[in-house]
Parts: sequence; C-alpha cells; structure tokens
Amino acid sequence: MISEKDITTRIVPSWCVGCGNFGILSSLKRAIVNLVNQGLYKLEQFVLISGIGCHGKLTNYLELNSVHTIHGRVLPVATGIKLANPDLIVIGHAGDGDAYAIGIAHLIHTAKRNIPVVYIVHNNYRFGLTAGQVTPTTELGEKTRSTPYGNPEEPINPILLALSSGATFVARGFAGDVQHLTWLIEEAIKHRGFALIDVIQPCKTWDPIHTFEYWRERVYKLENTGHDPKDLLSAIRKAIEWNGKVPIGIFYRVEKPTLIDRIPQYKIELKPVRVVKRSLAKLLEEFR
Amino acid sequence: MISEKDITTRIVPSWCVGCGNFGILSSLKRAIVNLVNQGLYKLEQFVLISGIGCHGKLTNYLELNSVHTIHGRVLPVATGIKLANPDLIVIGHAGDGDAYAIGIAHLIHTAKRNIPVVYIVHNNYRFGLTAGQVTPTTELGEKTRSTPYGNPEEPINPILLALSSGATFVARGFAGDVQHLTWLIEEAIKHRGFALIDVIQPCKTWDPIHTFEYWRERVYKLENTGHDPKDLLSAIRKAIEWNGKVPIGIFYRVEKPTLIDRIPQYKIELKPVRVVKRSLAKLLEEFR
Amino acid sequence: MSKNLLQITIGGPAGFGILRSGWLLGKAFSLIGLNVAAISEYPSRIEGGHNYVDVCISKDPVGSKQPKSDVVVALDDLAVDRHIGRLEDDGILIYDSSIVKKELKGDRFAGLPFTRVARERGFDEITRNTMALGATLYSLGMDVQPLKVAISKAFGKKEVVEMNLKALEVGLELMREVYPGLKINTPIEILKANGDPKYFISGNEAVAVGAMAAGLTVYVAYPITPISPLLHYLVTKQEHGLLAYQLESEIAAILTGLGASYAGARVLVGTSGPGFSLMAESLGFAGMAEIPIVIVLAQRYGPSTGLPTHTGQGDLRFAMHASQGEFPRFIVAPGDVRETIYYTQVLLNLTEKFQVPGIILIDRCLAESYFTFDDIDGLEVDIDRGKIVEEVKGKYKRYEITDDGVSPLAFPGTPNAVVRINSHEHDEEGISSEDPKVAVSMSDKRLRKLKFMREEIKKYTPVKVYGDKESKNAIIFWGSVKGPVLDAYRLLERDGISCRLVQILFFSPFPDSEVLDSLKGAEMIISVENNATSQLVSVLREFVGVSVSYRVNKYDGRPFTPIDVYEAVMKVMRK
Amino acid sequence: MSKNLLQITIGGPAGFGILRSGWLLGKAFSLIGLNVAAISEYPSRIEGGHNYVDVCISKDPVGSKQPKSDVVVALDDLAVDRHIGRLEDDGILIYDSSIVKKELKGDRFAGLPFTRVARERGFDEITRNTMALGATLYSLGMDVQPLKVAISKAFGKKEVVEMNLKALEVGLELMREVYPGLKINTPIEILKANGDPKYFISGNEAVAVGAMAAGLTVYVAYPITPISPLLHYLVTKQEHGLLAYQLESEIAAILTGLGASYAGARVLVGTSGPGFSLMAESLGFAGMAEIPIVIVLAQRYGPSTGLPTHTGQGDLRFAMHASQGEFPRFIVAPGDVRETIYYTQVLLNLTEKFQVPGIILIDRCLAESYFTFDDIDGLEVDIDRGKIVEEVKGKYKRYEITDDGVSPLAFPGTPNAVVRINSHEHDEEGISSEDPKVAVSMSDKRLRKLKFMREEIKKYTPVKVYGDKESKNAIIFWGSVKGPVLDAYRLLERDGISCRLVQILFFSPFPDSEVLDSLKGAEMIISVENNATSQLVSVLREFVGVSVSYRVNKYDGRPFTPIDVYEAVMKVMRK
Ligand SMILES: Cc1ncc(C[n+]2csc(CCOP(=O)(O)OP(=O)(O)O)c2C)c(N)n1
Ligand SMILES: Cc1ncc(C[n+]2csc(CCOP(=O)(O)OP(=O)(O)O)c2C)c(N)n1
Ligand code: SF4
Ligand code: SF4
Ligand SMILES: [Mg+2]
Ligand SMILES: [Mg+2]
Repeated sequence: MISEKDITTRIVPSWCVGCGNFGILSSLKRAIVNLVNQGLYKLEQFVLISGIGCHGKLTNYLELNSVHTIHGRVLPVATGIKLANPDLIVIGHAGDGDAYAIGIAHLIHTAKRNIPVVYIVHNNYRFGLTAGQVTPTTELGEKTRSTPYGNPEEPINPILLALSSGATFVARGFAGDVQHLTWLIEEAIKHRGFALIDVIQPCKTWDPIHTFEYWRERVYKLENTGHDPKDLLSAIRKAIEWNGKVPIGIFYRVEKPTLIDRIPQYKIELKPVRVVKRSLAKLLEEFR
Repeated sequence: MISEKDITTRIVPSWCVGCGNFGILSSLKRAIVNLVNQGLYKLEQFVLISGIGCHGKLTNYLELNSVHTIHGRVLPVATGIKLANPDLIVIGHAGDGDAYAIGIAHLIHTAKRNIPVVYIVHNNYRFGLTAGQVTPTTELGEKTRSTPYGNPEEPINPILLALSSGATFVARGFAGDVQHLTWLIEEAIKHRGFALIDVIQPCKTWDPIHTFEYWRERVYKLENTGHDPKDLLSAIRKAIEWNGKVPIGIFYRVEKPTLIDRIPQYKIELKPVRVVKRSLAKLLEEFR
Repeated sequence: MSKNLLQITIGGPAGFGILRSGWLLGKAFSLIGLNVAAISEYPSRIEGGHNYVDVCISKDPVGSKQPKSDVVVALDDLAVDRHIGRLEDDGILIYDSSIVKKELKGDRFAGLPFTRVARERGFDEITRNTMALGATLYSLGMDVQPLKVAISKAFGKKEVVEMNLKALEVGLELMREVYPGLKINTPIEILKANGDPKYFISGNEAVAVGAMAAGLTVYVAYPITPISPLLHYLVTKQEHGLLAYQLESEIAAILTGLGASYAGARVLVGTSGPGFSLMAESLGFAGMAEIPIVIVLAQRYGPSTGLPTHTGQGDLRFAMHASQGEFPRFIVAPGDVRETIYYTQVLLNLTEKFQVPGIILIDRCLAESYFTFDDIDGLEVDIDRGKIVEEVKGKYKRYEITDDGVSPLAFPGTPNAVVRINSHEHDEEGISSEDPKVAVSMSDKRLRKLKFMREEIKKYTPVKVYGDKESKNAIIFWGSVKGPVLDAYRLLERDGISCRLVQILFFSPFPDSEVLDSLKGAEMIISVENNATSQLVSVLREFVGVSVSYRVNKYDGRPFTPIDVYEAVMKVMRK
Repeated sequence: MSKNLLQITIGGPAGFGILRSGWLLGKAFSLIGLNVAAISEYPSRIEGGHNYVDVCISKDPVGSKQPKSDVVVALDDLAVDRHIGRLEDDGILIYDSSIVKKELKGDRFAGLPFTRVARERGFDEITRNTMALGATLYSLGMDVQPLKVAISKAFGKKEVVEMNLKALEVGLELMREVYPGLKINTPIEILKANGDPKYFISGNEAVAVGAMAAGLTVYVAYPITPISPLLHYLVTKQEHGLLAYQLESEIAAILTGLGASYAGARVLVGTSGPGFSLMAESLGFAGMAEIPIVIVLAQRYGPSTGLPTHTGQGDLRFAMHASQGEFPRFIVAPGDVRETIYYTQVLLNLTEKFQVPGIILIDRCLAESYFTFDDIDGLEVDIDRGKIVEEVKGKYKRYEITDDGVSPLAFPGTPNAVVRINSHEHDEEGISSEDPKVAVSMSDKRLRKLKFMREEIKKYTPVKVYGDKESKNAIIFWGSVKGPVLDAYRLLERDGISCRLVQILFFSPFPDSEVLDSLKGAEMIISVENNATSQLVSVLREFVGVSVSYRVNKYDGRPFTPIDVYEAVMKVMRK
C-alpha cells in the first residue's frame, strides 16, 4: 500500500495560496494512489507530462516519471511515449493557453487518433504564469491584461471541440470537487483511448470573479441527470448548454480501437524501445 | 463589364488533366466576375491567399492581388490583411493537408474570431503535391504512399469542427458542380463573417477511387431538403451524416458581430494602413 | 565602490508589489534630476517566492546595479536572508517586523511592523511597501515630495493614491520615532539634487515609444516573458490608430503581422526565444516575399524554456541565421533605453525601405529594467517608408528588378496594380518560376540589397566607441552589457586604467569597416557577454578576423554588475 | 570531356515515369559493375511540365552529371527543346515520334513512334519509356540482359514486368529496323563490363539503410520534398520492429520523436528547410532536456518555399545555430551515399552517447539521386547507446553531474527510477531550479560535452583529403558537392593541375585541428558551394581563421557539373 506521501517530492508548490491547481494536484495523487493500491498499475508505469504555465509546475511536485515539455506540446510528447512503450500510463497536464491556444492542433489530432493518454486541462480562463492575458476560453467582454477594453472574442468550447474531433472520453471536472475529480481521473486512466478532462480551475490572481464559490453555485453533475454518455448527440447538446448552470462529469465515453490497436506492426514485433542491430549487408541486398 | 479573361494570367495551369482544381478555379473566377459586374466590389479589392500544395498554384493563374504563403498559414495571413484593411475582400485557398493537418489551429481560431474572410479548402483527401500521402480527411483503411497497410486513423469532420469553432458560414461544395460552387462562393463572399467552404476536389492521380463520378452519385443539395441553415443542431446533425450520401450546400449561416465589429478602435480612427508620425516628445511625456 | 552612488534594494514575495515599489523609488529620484537604474529579479511564479529590485541612483549616468546596497528593505524572511549579506558596511536594513520571524540584532537593523500598522490604520496591507519607502527616505534624509508625485502618477484611483500618500507619511514617522538616528550618509549631490526631471522608462516601454513615434499601426504577439509588458502597454494605446492584438500562437502572430504589412500596415512583432524559434519559418517567408516587418526579440536565459524571467544573450547567432536559405535582414542590438527608442524607429524605416525583415535584439535585463536619460535631442527619426507607390501606371511588378534590389511597393487595393507576393521563387510579377536564370536573378536581387544596407547603416552609428579611443586596451560588448561596462569604466578610470569601450550595434549587415576602425591599434581586446559561448567573439572572428584576447562571460541568468566587469578586467590587466 | 564516361538523358513530362526509367538504366549498368550517377530534375508538379534524368556511367567512380549527353531520349517536344542542345557532337537523339510534333531533321536523330506501337501491341502507353530504353541500348551496342534484371526488380506485378520486358525488345527491334546504323562509340570498358554488381542507391535510401542498420525503432515525419521518399520507404519496412509514422505537422513530428526517445526508442526525424524551421524550438528542448534525437535535414533551394524540388546548400549556418540559447549538437554532412549510410549509423550512436540532438545535413541532389558504390567494408557500425542503465540502485538522477557532462540514462518504466526531464533549467533530479549556481553548473555540464564530442569525432574522419595532399592548391567543399569536385579532379589532373581536395564532414563540433592540418601548406584555397553566400567560407573564418582565396558558388537550384568546377578552377589558376 502506498500513500500520497510516496509520490510527493520535497518541493513546496509555488502556486498562489488558494489556487485551483492544488485541487487538481490532490485529485491526481489520490487517483494514482488508488489505482496503484488496487493493483492495476505500478508506480513506475506512470509518466506525467506538463506544459508551460502555472499548471506546468506540477511535475516538480510528484515523485513520478515526468516530462516538463515546451509550451503547448504535451500531446505530441505523450503520443511519442505511448507509441514507443504502450505499457506506460501517460497523463498530460496543460493549461488552457497551452492546450487551446498554441497547442489546439494537437488536441484535435490526438483525439482523432484515439491515442490512449489522459489529457487534463487546467482551465483557469487566463494565461496564468505570463500574468493574466486572455485565453481561448475567456468569456466575451472580460477585461484582462491584454484586453483592457474587454475580450472581443467569444470563447471556444473545448468539450464540443473534443467531441467533434473524435475523442472517446470527454469530461469536465472542477478543481473545487476533489472527490469527483479523483473519480474522473481514475476513469480516464482506465479508459482505453484518448481522454480529455477539462478542469475548471479558479485562478484567484487573474480572475477574481470566477472564484470557487462562483463555480460551486453553478456546477452540477451529469451523473445525476440520467445523461447517457454513450450518445454523441446528447453529449453535444450538453456541451452546448451553458445557461448559467455548468455540467461536470463524463459527457461522452465510448470504446473504439486506439491507434495502437490499429497499427498492425504492434501485433507483430514492434517494440520501439528494444533497439537491435540489423545486418547492413542484408539491408543492402535489395540495392545490388 | 469584365469577363473571366480579365482576371486570368498568361500561365497555363500545371494541374493534372482532370484535376478537380479546375472546377474550383472556374467557380472562383465566375463568382468574382459576377460580383464585380453586379457592382458589389472592385477588382482591386480582392486578395487571394493560397497555401502550399497543388491548390496553391491558383494564385499564379489569376490576375488579382495575392499572397502565395507558406504551408498551412493561409488564415493568419488573411487575418492580418483584413485587420489592416477591412475594405479588402480576402479569399483564402488551402489544401486539406494545409488546412486540416499543419494549419488546423488557425481554422479553429479564425472561426472563433469570426474574421470576415472566405476559406475555400480544396479537399482532395491527399497531400497532392508531395505525392499522395494520407491527410486528416483520408478515410480509415485507405492505402496511400504513407499508409501502405491502410490508414489507421479515422478522418476528421471539417464541417463539424468548423461548426464547433463558431464559424458563422459553413458549407460544402463539389468541384464537379461549378454552378453550385460558384453560388456558394458568391454567398460566402457576401457573408459578413468567417466562411468555410470545404470543397470535394477529386484528385485523379493519388485517389483514383473517389472520382468525379464517385462523388456525383453521392452528393445531394442541402437546399433541396428543407434544411434550416440557421439551426446549429440541425447543422451538426447534417455534418455527422455520412451514410453513403453526402450533403453539399450551406450547413450553417448566421449573422454575428465579426472581430472587426467588436474591436472598438475600428470605430474610432484605426486605419492600420495609414502610417502617421506621432510626436516622440509627447509620447515620452508620461515617462518624465 | 565610488560613493556618489546610492543603492536601495527592496525585496519580498511575489504578489507584494515589490517591482512597483522599485519603480516608485526610481521614479522619485528621476524626478529630481538624478540618474537611476532599477533592475529587478523575480522568479517564474505569481505569488510567493522572492522578488527584489535594486534601485541604483547617481548624479552620473548609471546603467547597472551594484552588488551591494545602502538600504535593504526586506518584507519577509527570505528577503532578509537573500540580501542581508549585500549590505554596505554602513548600510541599513529596514524590515517588516510583523512578517519577519527571524531574530535580528544589530544597530543598523530597523524592524518596523509595517503590516500591523497598515491593518491598524485600515490601509490595504499592500501599503506596507510604501511605508517602508517612507522609512527609507527618512534614513536617507531625503524629501518625500518627489515620491508623492511618483505615487500620484503610479496609481489610477484617487483613493489608492491617497492611501499610499498616507502610508508614506506613516512609514517615515515610524522610522523617525523608533530609529531616529539610523541614517545613511547620502552623497550630497543626491541629497541636494533638484535638476530637471529625467525620462524614466523600461526597455519594453522604450520599444513602444519608439515604435509609436515611427507610426506603428499594428502590433501582434503571443504573450511571453519578458516581452509581455510591451503588449500590455500597447493595448492601452489603441485609441491612437494602433491595433495591438494577441493571437493564438507566435506562428499566427507573425503571419498576421506579415499579412498586415502586405496590406500596408507598419508592423511590429514581439517575442522571446521560444516564440522566435516558432517564427523562424515566417522570417524566411518575409525574406523571400520581401515583406517588411520588425521583430523585437527579448532574449532570456536558454536554451528552451530555460529561465523565463532571467536574462541572457544567447540568441545572437540564432537571430543572424534563423530560417532556411539566404536572405538579407537587419539586426540591431540597442544597449540602453535611449538607443532602444532610437533604433526602433530606425529599424521600422530601414525594413520598409529595403523591404526586408528586421530584428531588434534586446534582453530581459533591458526589457524589464527602468533607466533614466536626459534629453531627446536627435532622438526623433522621420518616417521613411521607402519606395511606396500610390498610383500605378502601366504594368505593376511587385518584384521589378532594380539596381539596388528594392522594387516599388504598392499595397493591395491600389487601382491598376496586381500586388502578388510569393514564398516560392518567382518572376518580377510574383508568379512562381522554377527557371534557373530567374532563380539567380532573384537571389541576386535580394542579396544585392545587402551592399546598400551596409552603406545605409553607416548613418546610424553601427559601432560606438567610448572611453579613451586611442587606448591599446579595448573592451568590446553588445546589448544591455553596455550599462555595467560603462559603469565599470569609471572604476577603471579611477584606478588609472586606460581603455576604449567598443559597442557593436548592428549585427546584420555587419559593419566590418567600422568595427575594424574602432579596434585600430587595440592590442588587448576583452569581450564581455551575458552568455557562455562568446557569440560576439565568433562574429568578430568571422567578419573581421579579429581575435579577442580575453573573454568575460556570465551565464547564470543574471546581469553583470560593474564590479564583475571591473574585476575581470583587472585580473586580465594584472596578468 | 574524358571519354570513358557515357551519359544518357531521358526527358519527358511528369507522370511519364521518367525518373523510374533513369533508375532502370542506372540499375542495369550498376549490375554489370559499372559506376553510375543518376541525377534527376523535376518541377514541383505532378503531371506535365518537364522531368528528366541524366544517367552518367563510367568504369571510374562517378558522383555527378555531365553538361552534355551521348544519348538523349526525348518523350515530348519540351524534352527535345530542353536537351537537343545538350547532345555531344556524336550524340544521338531518340524521340517518340508519336508525341513530338516538331520537325526534326538530322542524321543523329532517331524518331520512333513508341507510343503508337505500345498502343498497337496492347501495352500500357507508359511502356514507351522502356521501348526507348531498348532503342538506347541498341544504339549503345549494349546487351539488354542487365536491363531485364533491373525491370524484374523494379516492378512488383508479374504482368507489368512481362509487358516491360516485351516493350524493351520491341524498342530495340524498332531501332535496329529503322536506324540500324545510328550507333554510339561506347567506351570499350563500358561495352565489355561484367564486374560484380555494385550497390545502386539514393541518398534517402542510404539514410534508411544506415538508420535501420543502427537499430532505428521510430521514424517520424511530416511529408516534404525531398525527404518524403524516406518516409515512403520506411513505412514499407515496419514489419522489422520499426514504426514509421506521419504526424500532423513537423512540430508534432519532432515532439513525438522526442517523447519516443525519452521512452527508450531510437529515433530519426526527416525534414527539409521549412519543416526544420518549425522544429527549431524542439531542437532546443532536446538540447536542454538532453534527449537524443537525429534529424535528417535535406536542404533545398531557399529561402522559404523557394524551389521545393531543386537543390541547394543554404542551411548550414541555420543548422548550426537553430534554436535559442546555447547547447551542443552534432552536425554531419555526408558527401555521397556511402558516407550517408555510414554517418547515419554514427550519428544515431553519437547522439545517444552524448544525449544531444544531431543533424544529418544532406541536400535534394544527394537525397533523390542514385549513385553506386562497391563494397561495405568498414561500413557497418556497432550499436552504442552510451550510458544506459537498466537497473537502478539508490536515487536515480537524470541529470547527475559527471566529468564528461553525460549522465546515466534510464527509461521510464525502470523500477526505482524516477526519470524526470525538463525544458526549464533544473537540478540533477530534473526539478526546475532558478538558482544561479545551478544554472551555471548545468550550463557547464551540457557544454562540457563539447570537448568530449570533439575528441570523439576524430574516430570518424571529420575531414577527408583527396588528390595531391601536398599541393599548394586546395579545393574545399562539403556535402554533395563532393561528387562534382571529385569528378572535376580527374579533368584537372589530366591538365596537369595539382590540387588537394578537402571535404569537411563534421560542422558541429567543428574539427578545427583536422581542418587546419588538412590545409597546411595550402596557398590557394578555392571553395565550392551550392549556395550564394559561401557559408563554409564563413565557418572557416570563424573557427580556424582561414581565408579562402576564391569562391565558386552555384545557386540556381541545380547541382554543379564537374565542368562547372573545372572551369571555375581553371579560371582562377590562370589568373
Ligand atoms: C512558445 C512559447 N510561447 C510563449 C511562452 C510563454 N508562456 C509561458 S506560460 C504561457 C501561458 C500560460 O497559460 P496557460 O497555458 O493557460 O497556463 P497557466 O499559467 O494558466 O496554468 C505562455 C504564453 C512560452 N513559454 N513558449
Ligand atoms: C512547413 C512545410 N512542411 C511541409 C511542406 C511540404 N508540402 C508541400 S505541399 C504539402 C501538402 C500538400 O497537401 P494539401 O495541403 O492537401 O494540398 P494539395 O497538394 O493536395 O492541393 C506539403 C506537406 C511545406 N511546404 N512546408
Ligand atoms: S496565477 Fe492563478 S493559476 Fe497561477 S498559481 Fe496563481 S492562482 Fe494559480
Ligand atoms: S496530383 Fe491530384 S490534386 Fe494535384 S494536380 Fe494532380 S490531380 Fe490535381
Ligand atoms: Mg491558464
Ligand atoms: Mg490535398
């Protein structure tokens, strides 16, 4: 039996007091500890990847394999790891800037490929670490460091985009509900396919309006509504809904072959981490 | 009155005989000629932008302002032109590789911003100019130069993605129906907002299966079905439909403020093409 | 250290407004005609950790910070730990005793309960800093009036201004009450200063001002430290016929900029290393399609994410060679805020005149530090957009072959002109061509500009020499290292060391002959660079065959102090 | 031109299979032990336009094409126009009279209705080329047997093979019937050649073979000319424990590669200039995080989109300096297919041994042309993955400070090891750190590798010297220019001109001392480069202070011929 302490480093998190990232970190730790203690995975199988931003510091706090990659590129790194060693459990963490601004292309394509990795987006509606600029999820009209006259753009809908890209597990979590988020992360890890969890993560510094309280009053759980996560059209309908109330939970979950299932070589002898010499003379035979 | 000849250069198109690009070129010319002859625009107002690929050569064939930009970047260039001079009519041409592989991020964000430009994607389900590799729209299982065992990925759905990104005009055209495509292009140009036209463009060289005939047997016009292009959910339902029959026409069309409408400065005195000296001494006053 | 300098350090956790306090103090001194350098350091986090700013004040010009300070204001324990060792022998430590838990015993230590008092008085706690500034002014024996002016300029809201003005008085009174005798021997020329206000400005603001003076119409960027403040500043200036917009990535930003430039705008793009990397492909597009654009590249410690909030000069070679293929570009590396204002204007002209991309190479230290300068004589540059044609007769050819390689430039929308630009090799009309002869003539056309560009930069002092211009000893440097080098020079002078100081401003085109002239007769050449591999040295070897005798490098993410430079030079001299 | 060479040109529209025909012919000659260079040129279009290939054949080694040809096979009017002037005085033009409309009168012109005959015989029209090859062989007086073998190797389907074999006979018969006397005076050593088959391979295939021999497990790319054939080849080899995958962009490709490398794979990424530009940021990530990866960068004419299907050497400096900040990298520029096989293996080892990124710099000419070589002696390299640890005792530190800068490397999944990598500056465990001391020690750790890398490359002949090694005249070059330079040497030798030929293979780390050795005593140094700005010359100035006396540049997108080099050198020599 392991405990959260066993996967925690000596580093004190450098997030602002009251930051939503703490809730995500706790949920992640709990999920991993639970799954390991259930005997489903070994600790060394986990690989975390984080982008650049406040959220990205998470890899410093966990005594687990990790890649603190460059801004916006969590998913291609995740893809590479998974393709090279499908036995690893890959969990990517990105900010909303990371994931939906500079890195949006990779979300679409990783979902399309159904790469079996978990993608946790710390959605605080701001570029946090670079000091509070607008992101693709910031609401229309909001004033930020880079939009003093109010954001002239409507926000994107990451849930809808992920659904439209073929993601097989699409969920929204809330950093203020650690128990629920822990459950979501566990389900996402167990899911055989690409799993997005967009997590509402209050940023008290750059967005004092959308606080924990703000969200707590508005979120409700899809699990309690009879929503059928196997139905794409209902999922889309739920994704479009943003009428004062905000659904959290699993919008969509289906089983579909992953890219690894569909690449025939994996069934033969492809083990990209096993590097073996091939005879040069033999390789050159066809050229003579 | 101008004719197509007036906007045609001396250059003989270098596309393969029977390429779907010819149909798109004709439609574009007709649309521009029609609109100019209707007195809606002047020729010098038009700016074409093309990406890199077979489709990209189009700018060589038209005696109109144009930018043959780098691969995948039609939309940011279009955005820049439009922001600098909103009087210009900007029409972007991209390949499916261009638009949906390397350039997909810009589609999402340009749609989100509702930048009033037209985006015509020459969708031939292949990287044409680089000799026939798989693209994001290639069907599952198809054999291409880069997928000799069959494409292990399911295609993306560009119509659905554009709808999910907030595009205000979303259509599919067919290079084999020049009259219909001409109409679509005219409507798109007249639309105040971001307009995507995904055009089915047969590539006889790299995709001998999906010929003009293949598509001709399958396409049907949304205009004849009573489809209401103002209803997002119906548009999504139509976008998901791909049951042997393929709808062409306008999936979705709504009026919404464009980014230019929403940037207050445009209402004041922002004319980014008019460069005027500002007094250095005055600018520095606040620093003393 | 020469005692006409005064340095005050303010340190505390991120979120306390430390940098703002440094600005206030610096601003106050600049208002009475003193020179100031306010150089901050902060980690890549939003709250907590340790921020500090060194405010260095002098009657003489000052472009750097000192290793030691006369007053250290410490607003938490970490600040005490980090800076107590940096106190001058007769320096004073002022700390917030309601936060600092450490026992501090010493007759130069002044613990005052700023936070508690703020709470008691009903001020926002954040005014603790302002109180500490009041206490500081008391210990310096300085008048509070200039700081009051600074406060009223800094804060928008009247209540906030008033609260801070009160806090200032309270802090001063507290110090006077509890530590009436704790005083700094403030140099008389500082104490009695009452000259004209100086300009007090950061490198980022200098870029903004220069660009706006030059008629900038479009600024595009994706946020990145240390250039984000440029975006934050310009977005507030949009009333003036200027669009400043954040795009979804650096790739989108520069291409939006290129689109706007093609359409006729005057465009600036701001970024740092990671973003510049992403712009490499588009830089070459600008080169090939001959689209003018200026990129301001604020270097930080690299490689990769590196230390995002710390400085470095590691991108010179990358700026020179970014993007595939061969095309001319301008690169200018201003050394201080005044030069930044000037060369930003110059580069916006030059890039349009020659229809090439240009790079303004600064670094985190220059971008985010505040410095003073006196006058704007000769600082303003007229707008010159080059060969723009507004009316077209006959066939317009975007890439018409000309003697100087520069073709007449029309913008789309011009009647009778088809303005066709192309990333592919092309003929004079901009139509794609694979003809080898066309390729050679177009390559020649583009590269021919270099000769004229090299001529042109002569007008803008591409190399500057300071100090004893005939000396056999030369210190050679670029960019923000100018500050510490010039400040070190005063120390060297004091010690009777003669030397000339050579600053390279243009790196592309490289001013070969001016560099050679500037080094004529130099026997000992010492390079000073904020990087590990001496990139300037490699450039000198490549372009002018000059070998540097000694290299001084600092690559820990921190700027040089004059003492660093002084000691390194002395070590060499003693050899 | 020395007459132990034979050159055949085949030209026609894209879509006719011209390049394939060139391959067939080259393959046939290579099978009887002759040396072949088959160098093609094609425009950036899929059908129509003009493709051609020059197949140069010799008993001696050959690495380039000649300006003139002994036989020109023209399959349309454009081909006639383009190549009729390239005929040797006694050369023969064979053209398809059912396509060519032009009236051609001359006793060395053979018009034969290949297409019509193909149609009549019920062959696919595309066999017109094979017929023309039959006619060619007749005029050369060569046996058709080797070409038959080549045909059976080239085509998968039996019917296609048989159709082509028939077409070959038909073409030969046609020629014999209509132009029995039209014969080339084929050099006897070619006519009678019956040596062992040589290896006949393109640069792209050479990379593939080298990489596979070195145990490659992951190849990732986004398609781009001229490196796409590498992807097309490797995707067919995936049964052998190799994943070759196309990603959504170059950015995705390299980062997928870096992820795979971190996880333990041996990774190659292929691209050309535009894609390499997009990879710049990730290259620095590899540098900072110390992730081994090899990028093969096939240069083409630039800048920007440039001429996508045409060659150039414009990216040397960019490869050397791409990405912000300072970190070690390997750059090797093989000059021919044999070297490509060798150095690909070497670089896959070296990058893992030193945990740094590496670049194999080739160009369009080398990548897509076919060349022969004889033997594989010494060509195979053992796999060396460096300091890989499979079991971990005690605390594993990914960035443990070591004497040579290289830390033990564990892969994730290893029990007891936390493998943490980081693009931010970090401590030994890979945890982010902003400590200036950590920054210096980690910069030093990374840059310390350079010294050992410089030592290491000595094992792999970083500089090669050919010709008269003591000569006062030196020709210096890099990359695929090796072919024309070595071929030109035979012409210079014939004219009694002595010179040494110096080929630089490694550009990073730069083999300073070997380069200096190779140039010792050289008085006249002539550089030959396929670019406009002489990038090698700038590197020589920078690293070894050597000045080049004359520069020979070609920058029209086309490779040098030996005559270009010969004439340029002669011009210089005559001065
Ligand atoms: C290529 C590149 N561009 C810009 C940056 C600067 N940058 C660092 S973090 C960040 C955004 C952070 O926002 P988000 O991803 O939402 O993360 P958060 O800080 O809110 O957790 C940016 C733009 C960078 N590191 N790299
Ligand atoms: C950055 C970059 N990567 C790759 C290429 C090579 N390239 C040229 S065209 C093309 C794809 C063409 O496919 P598509 O966009 O579908 O256009 P099509 O040729 O089918 O019209 C690619 C990958 C490039 N020019 N630039
Ligand atoms: S700035 Fe916002 S997201 Fe970043 S640590 Fe602080 S509260 Fe959290
Ligand atoms: S390859 Fe396909 S898309 Fe390209 S020109 Fe030929 S038919 Fe058209
Ligand atoms: Mg965020
Ligand atoms: Mg395509």
